Amino acid sequence: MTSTAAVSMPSSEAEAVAAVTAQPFATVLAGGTLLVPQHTLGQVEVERAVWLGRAEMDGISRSNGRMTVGAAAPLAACARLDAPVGACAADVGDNEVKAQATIGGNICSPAPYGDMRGPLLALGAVLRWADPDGTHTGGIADFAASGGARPGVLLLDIAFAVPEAGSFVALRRHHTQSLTAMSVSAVRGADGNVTIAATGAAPDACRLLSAEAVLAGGGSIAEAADASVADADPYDDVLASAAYRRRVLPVYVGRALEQLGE
Amino acid sequence: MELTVNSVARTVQSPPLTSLLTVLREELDITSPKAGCESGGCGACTVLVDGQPRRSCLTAVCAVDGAEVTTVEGLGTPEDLSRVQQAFIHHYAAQCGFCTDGLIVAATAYVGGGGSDDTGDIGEALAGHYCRCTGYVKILEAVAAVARGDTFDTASTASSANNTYVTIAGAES
Amino acid sequence: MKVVGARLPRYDGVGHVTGRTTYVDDVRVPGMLHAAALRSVHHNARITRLDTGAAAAMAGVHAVVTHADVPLLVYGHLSGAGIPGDEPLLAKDHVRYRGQPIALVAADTVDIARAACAAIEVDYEELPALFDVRLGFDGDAPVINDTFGNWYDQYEGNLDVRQIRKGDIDAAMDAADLIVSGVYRTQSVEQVPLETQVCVAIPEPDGRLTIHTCTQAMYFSLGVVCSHLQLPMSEVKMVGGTVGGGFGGKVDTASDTLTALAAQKSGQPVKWRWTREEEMLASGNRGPWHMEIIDAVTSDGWILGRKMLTIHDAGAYGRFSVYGLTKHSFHHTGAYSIPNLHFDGYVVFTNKIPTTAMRGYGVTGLSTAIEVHAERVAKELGMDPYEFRLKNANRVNDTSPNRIAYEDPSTVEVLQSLAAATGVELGDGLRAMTREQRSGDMLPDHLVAQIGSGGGH
Amino acid sequence: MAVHRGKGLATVEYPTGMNQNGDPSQAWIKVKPDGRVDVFSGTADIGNGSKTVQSQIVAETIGVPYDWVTYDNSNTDSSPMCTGTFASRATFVAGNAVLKAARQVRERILAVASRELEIDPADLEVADGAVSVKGTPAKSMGVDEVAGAATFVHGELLTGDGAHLNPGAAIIDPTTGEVDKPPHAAISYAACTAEVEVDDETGDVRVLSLTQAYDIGRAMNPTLVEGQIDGGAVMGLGFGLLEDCYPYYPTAEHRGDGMNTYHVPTMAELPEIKNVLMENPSSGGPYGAKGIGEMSNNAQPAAIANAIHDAVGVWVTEFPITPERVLAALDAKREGRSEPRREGRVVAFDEELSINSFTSAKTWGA
Repeated sequence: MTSTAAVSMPSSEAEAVAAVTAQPFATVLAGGTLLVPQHTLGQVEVERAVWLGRAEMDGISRSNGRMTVGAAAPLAACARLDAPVGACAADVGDNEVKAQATIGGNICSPAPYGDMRGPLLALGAVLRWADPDGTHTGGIADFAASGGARPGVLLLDIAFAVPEAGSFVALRRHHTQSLTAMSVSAVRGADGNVTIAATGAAPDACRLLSAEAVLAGGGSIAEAADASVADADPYDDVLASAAYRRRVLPVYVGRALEQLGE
Repeated sequence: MELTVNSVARTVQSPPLTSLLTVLREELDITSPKAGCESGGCGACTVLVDGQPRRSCLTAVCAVDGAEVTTVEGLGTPEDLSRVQQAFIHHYAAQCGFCTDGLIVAATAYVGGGGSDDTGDIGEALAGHYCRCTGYVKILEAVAAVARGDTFDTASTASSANNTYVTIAGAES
Repeated sequence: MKVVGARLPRYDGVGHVTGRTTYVDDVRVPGMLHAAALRSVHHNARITRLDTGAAAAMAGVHAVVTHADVPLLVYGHLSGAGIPGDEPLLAKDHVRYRGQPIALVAADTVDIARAACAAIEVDYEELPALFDVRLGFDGDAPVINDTFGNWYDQYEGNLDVRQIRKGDIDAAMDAADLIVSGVYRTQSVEQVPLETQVCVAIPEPDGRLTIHTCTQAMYFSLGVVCSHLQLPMSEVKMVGGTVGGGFGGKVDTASDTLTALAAQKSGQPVKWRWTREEEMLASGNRGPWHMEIIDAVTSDGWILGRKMLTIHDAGAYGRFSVYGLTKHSFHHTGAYSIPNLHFDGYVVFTNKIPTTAMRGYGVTGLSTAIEVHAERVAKELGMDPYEFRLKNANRVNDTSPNRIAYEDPSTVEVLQSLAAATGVELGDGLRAMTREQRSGDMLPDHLVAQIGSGGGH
Repeated sequence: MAVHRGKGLATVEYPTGMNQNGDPSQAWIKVKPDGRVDVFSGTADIGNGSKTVQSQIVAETIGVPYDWVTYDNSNTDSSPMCTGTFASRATFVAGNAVLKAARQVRERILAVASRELEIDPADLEVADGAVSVKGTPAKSMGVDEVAGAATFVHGELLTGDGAHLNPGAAIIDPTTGEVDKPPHAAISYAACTAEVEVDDETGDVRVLSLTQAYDIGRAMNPTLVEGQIDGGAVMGLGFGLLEDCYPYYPTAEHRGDGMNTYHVPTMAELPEIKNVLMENPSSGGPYGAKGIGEMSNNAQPAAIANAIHDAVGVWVTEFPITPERVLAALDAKREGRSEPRREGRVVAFDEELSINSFTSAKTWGA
């Protein structure tokens, strides 16, 4: 597609917010790994775009036990973080794609993309985003409830408490480009509580609260794994059937918890 | 926008969201990056952007304004092949040739970055590049040979270590 | 011999590694238009209205090609072999698979061509679709193919089945110690060449057409194009020979013919390059095979006879499927000598993409079925898998299902080589076996009658 | 979790050339005044190396260096008819056409050289671009000189044409399938062992190695043969485990439309591949060649299926062997539902998949 959409190139977060939220609302171009091909193939219309590559929004910093990741941080950089975020980022695409795709772009991409929503949900990550009404903070679900990614909205950064331990396992073909059919992220916080989230077990990333409750009540990994099915709403897609997802979710929950050292 | 493509300064007129692949192929007539999938899935369009391998189909040209872009045409000529190009000939790493340009670009970055001759390392670096012809065996051998520092005779090809030959009884000539 | 047998580099190797090899998408022609296709969104539907007026009137659109523009709409890939054609080049009043082309638009840019496709007005009356070949024979199944019905019915002798009959299958079943049956179902596979289907067609000043093609078979494609366009072969020049991967998927030539029509109609050069999505979802692929095998075996490991039912899922149209099934029937004993045979094979139509050639056409799924079945039989007999295979392996002058004597079979030798390469210890008797004509213990009574006179291949 | 290892075997055979034959290839050759050889053939190179192999056949047959040969398959105006590159026919059938054309060229070179050297052509030979007297190698003239003499002294064109057609086999008897002549140009044979690892909790299968033995006829270029066989092995792995246009076959829902949803093998699942290449020259192929391009993806799927059975004791007979199918089979085994029906002499597997379970319109059985 050779649309003549103008692209502005802000050189700071503030400029980026101003550019995205100005009328007409702009589409955010970060790594471009989804937007550019869609644009080439005429699957998306872009009136105006804002490229984040020079907005200095790709920092990753840690302070007071909290990690803050700029929305434009490439997955290759995120892959160097501890599990579950690092392991999940490492699982997306090949090295060339990882070098280009950003964590913010991933979060904003619809299923079956958007793997990073799983670990971030388990971590209880706080997203910070801007829209014409100002700057907002909230969890993954809050961001989605606000309408999620769309022209005029700019995800700024993602922050989470560095967990005591984290783990990530994925159901995917051992295949470089295969999309992940299902993944389980588990986190043990400083308080010792374990939180678990999955992608691919339901139409969008979800917490596995029943499994968490079993663990909190002193149950075993196996009991927690079995309980996880109650939180699933599996579906058929090109990657796996609903029946298979339901069947192996406990296996992957079990493996994530084993890895966590529960 | 301004690009340096294979050491030549080029001015680009395409709109800013145009993919680098489209700019290279359709505006600048540099046809070695291939439109294998145009979605980042196959690696046939990989080029070097400031020395790093990038999928040109995923890259908006505005994001590389001012950058130095190298395609396989810029790595060597028929008269002066690069070592990776020589290795691909000598180790028979190209069959139909359609994935070859992207692979050579990515392999050049791998070796140039000090990559080892370990097959696992090479596989991890290049695994996003599809080849439907070769089964990858000879591609991995070619890249490992460059990493090892081999020199290459491009007038002949090498057998892989994985092959042995026998002649059926009674058919010796 | 010095050149033959030498490890010479590829003839085109330098071009391949320097980006100089010219594939069809690399051909540059001044004034070239770009094409896009309108394809069916339904698996099975009547087209009740097709209006291209708005699309044709769009700025930048130079030609909209529909069925009405094709001089000979239906031409079969195997028409030269006497098999009737059944597939329209562009759908006329019925679409029989999702992705079936209905129109091709040539425009200044591919974006305009795509927009024009979206502006073509099509009304459908959707019909029930059939996907499972096992249901195709049912009386109440939707009728898939106008020419043949639900399965191909024009084999020699007006049979609706490809048959092999050899020896006496009933006697073999009677004599068997064990009768082992199994069902094997292999899938549809896309060839996935890295180069998608692509064509550049150029109307020349002298009235000829030059067609830059990615076909695996220039002369076959020339014949197909000239038939649809009703032109003598002298009026079309196919330019090609350099293909970015084919694996069987570039023997179909619909892209050449349609691009040529668009070039003729617009009077300008036209390029049509399929997107990866089109290649995956609408190009002909390897067809699924449903195979049921019943082997009659003795407790000491001889295969006395085989009954086999094969149903090939052709998709919506025949293309090469009858050829594929016949080849399949000729090889349905695999690497073994089986003297008593009863084979029935059907080409059944479904509302899926018409299937076409792919590497190992007609045999890949068959080999898969035969060899899993062989392993099962050996296990049921408690017999070593090498011993079972070597014993039944075809040998010089054993005969194939169609009575051709094997000239230089090497099943015995490749198995022995493989055993050696994998550290499998074969017993003395198995190590000493050769492919030579059967005699002694290797020529039991049931195999005597099937020995041929030799001289075949 | 337990990961189980297993090994499986498969043996295959495959014909060279089009089924039922009747697929012609033609070629012609001309020699330039400096002895360089131009070959015109309509055989597409789809990566298989037909340009290379046919050029080798021509160089060998005429007796000139490989780099004297140009090969033009670029268009149908200059090249004669070739049925195409499929059916493993490019080396055997089209190779025979260039072989015959090259033989003619060689005869004409000898005829002109005979006049130049005043020696009977039967006493001459051509090798390495020179015509020499048998037994007296010192007495010779270059093929370039012969070509120059043909052009400028004798007023002749050194040329050759060749065609190859295995006569088409009709199916003589529609009832029995008996044919009147061989329906193939040659047959080749191969065997393969797969070694796999199966995860019994998820059904995930990984192929660790493929070891293969191939009857290759005669290798025109061994490196190219290896390339075909390696590539076929990986394609066979894809067929066995990964690839499916209709993941919910027979329904047509949820199709993979790109590289991340349709699973062509990548380097990530490349097993160790080892090949034994056996020369077993065919009687009709150029220099004993057979076609092995296609058959090279036929043995792996069954070898993998058999290896899975060896590892975990289940048969999966619907392909590809996805983790879902393996796990379903393992569940059936755990629940005692995996045994075939055994009645007397009869052992019936997979009855739930049989057409008998779907319709009474087509009856089928022993």
